Amino acid sequence: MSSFKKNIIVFGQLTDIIGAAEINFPAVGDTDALKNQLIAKYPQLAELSFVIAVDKKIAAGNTPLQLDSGIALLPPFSGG
Amino acid sequence: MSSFKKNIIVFGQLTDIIGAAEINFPAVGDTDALKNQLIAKYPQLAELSFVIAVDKKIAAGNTPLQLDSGIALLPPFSGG
Amino acid sequence: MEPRKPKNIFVKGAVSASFIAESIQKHSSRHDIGGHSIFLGQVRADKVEGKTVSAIDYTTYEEMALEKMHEIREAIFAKYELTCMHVYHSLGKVAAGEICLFVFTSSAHRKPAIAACSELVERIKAELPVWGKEVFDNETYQWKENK
Amino acid sequence: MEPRKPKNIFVKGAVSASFIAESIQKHSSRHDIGGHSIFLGQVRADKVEGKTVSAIDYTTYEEMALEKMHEIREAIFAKYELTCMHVYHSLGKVAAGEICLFVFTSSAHRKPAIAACSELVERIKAELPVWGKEVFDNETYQWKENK
Repeated sequence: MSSFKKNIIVFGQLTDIIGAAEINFPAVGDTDALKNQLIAKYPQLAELSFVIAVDKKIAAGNTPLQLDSGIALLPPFSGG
Repeated sequence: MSSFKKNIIVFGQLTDIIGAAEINFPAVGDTDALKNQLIAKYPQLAELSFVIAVDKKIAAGNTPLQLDSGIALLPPFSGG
Repeated sequence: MEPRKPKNIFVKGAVSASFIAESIQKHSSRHDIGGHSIFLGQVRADKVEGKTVSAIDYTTYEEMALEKMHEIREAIFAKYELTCMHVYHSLGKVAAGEICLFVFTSSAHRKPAIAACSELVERIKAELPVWGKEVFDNETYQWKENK
Repeated sequence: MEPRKPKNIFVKGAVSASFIAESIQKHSSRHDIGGHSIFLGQVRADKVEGKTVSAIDYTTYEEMALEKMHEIREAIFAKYELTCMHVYHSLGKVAAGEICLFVFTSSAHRKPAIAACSELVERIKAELPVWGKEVFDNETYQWKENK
């Protein structure tokens, strides 16, 4: 059912690994579960350091996800 | 005799006290003697912190003066 | 008092020298300013395995970056006695030799301006979700890493 | 190797924003530069006992200042990995709101550029025989003191 899928936005070199700037991914309960399932689907992610932003804040530790949470995958920043 | 007088150049607020940007002053043997004689002639100098430059270097401690030394009186710097 | 609204810091392409000059010029009417500190990031033509970086292509998570920049701005204003603070970061392609980051702080005295500018640059590089893709002269690329 | 010759740092009157822009622009051909740090001193319209500073009139002991600046320049180049260093200081009258000091350092990486610029500003203020006379709006004046 589509209501159990979530849009996840993807940035930087993660777009090369995932092959898109946005993916539709099965909803899970927290950021640790999300990370595990992402790595299961995209094994190259395991080799890269990345963080999950929930509603524009970097998840510090395992963070519960709501159905309406805005989720983004952020590789190390390299601005400036 | 004029050969025993030296030109001394004067900067900043010292020009207000001395009334000129350059003075002709009796030659003396070292910077301590010069300072004493300057203060004797211009008592207001005693109230102001200033240094003597000899050949474009600030005299650190009492410094002997040659007849051909270039002498300048420098009040605290305030550039920038 | 209403909270300050997040300001947009992103500009398309390089920051031009004339834009920097205009920013400086605007501050000549502020007679309480004694010192400005400016940092400019410039794209280097680094060589990697025989290839040369010809440009960096910047992308961002804009909404998050602007929220974070707002937070940094408030913290810097709270910490230092500043009269003004301006930050501009490029998005899209910036060629080698061009300016991609312009950080500008002003204060009555030099020390707060200098310290704030330096801290801003560090925080921008560490905390803003911005990514640089180093594009080589042969059209391949690698993702930039900040040190 | 011949030693570097002392460069003149003094300019008559204020440093203009367009001069700063040209200096920045010139560095776009240097593809080994990753960061520029700039400090600008601006004349403040300070109020003293009801009078307002309208300008600062700068004088120097030029030969000594250029020798000292040369010594500072050599020391900073020896201490930091810089690609370029430029210093301009005004002489004569600079009105409130105008720029009287322009210090500009560039490096492959931000940290040497920022640290060198900051140290240069401190040394210039402390060690260069330059004096500022703060001219008030009623034509009286007082001698500037650096803190």
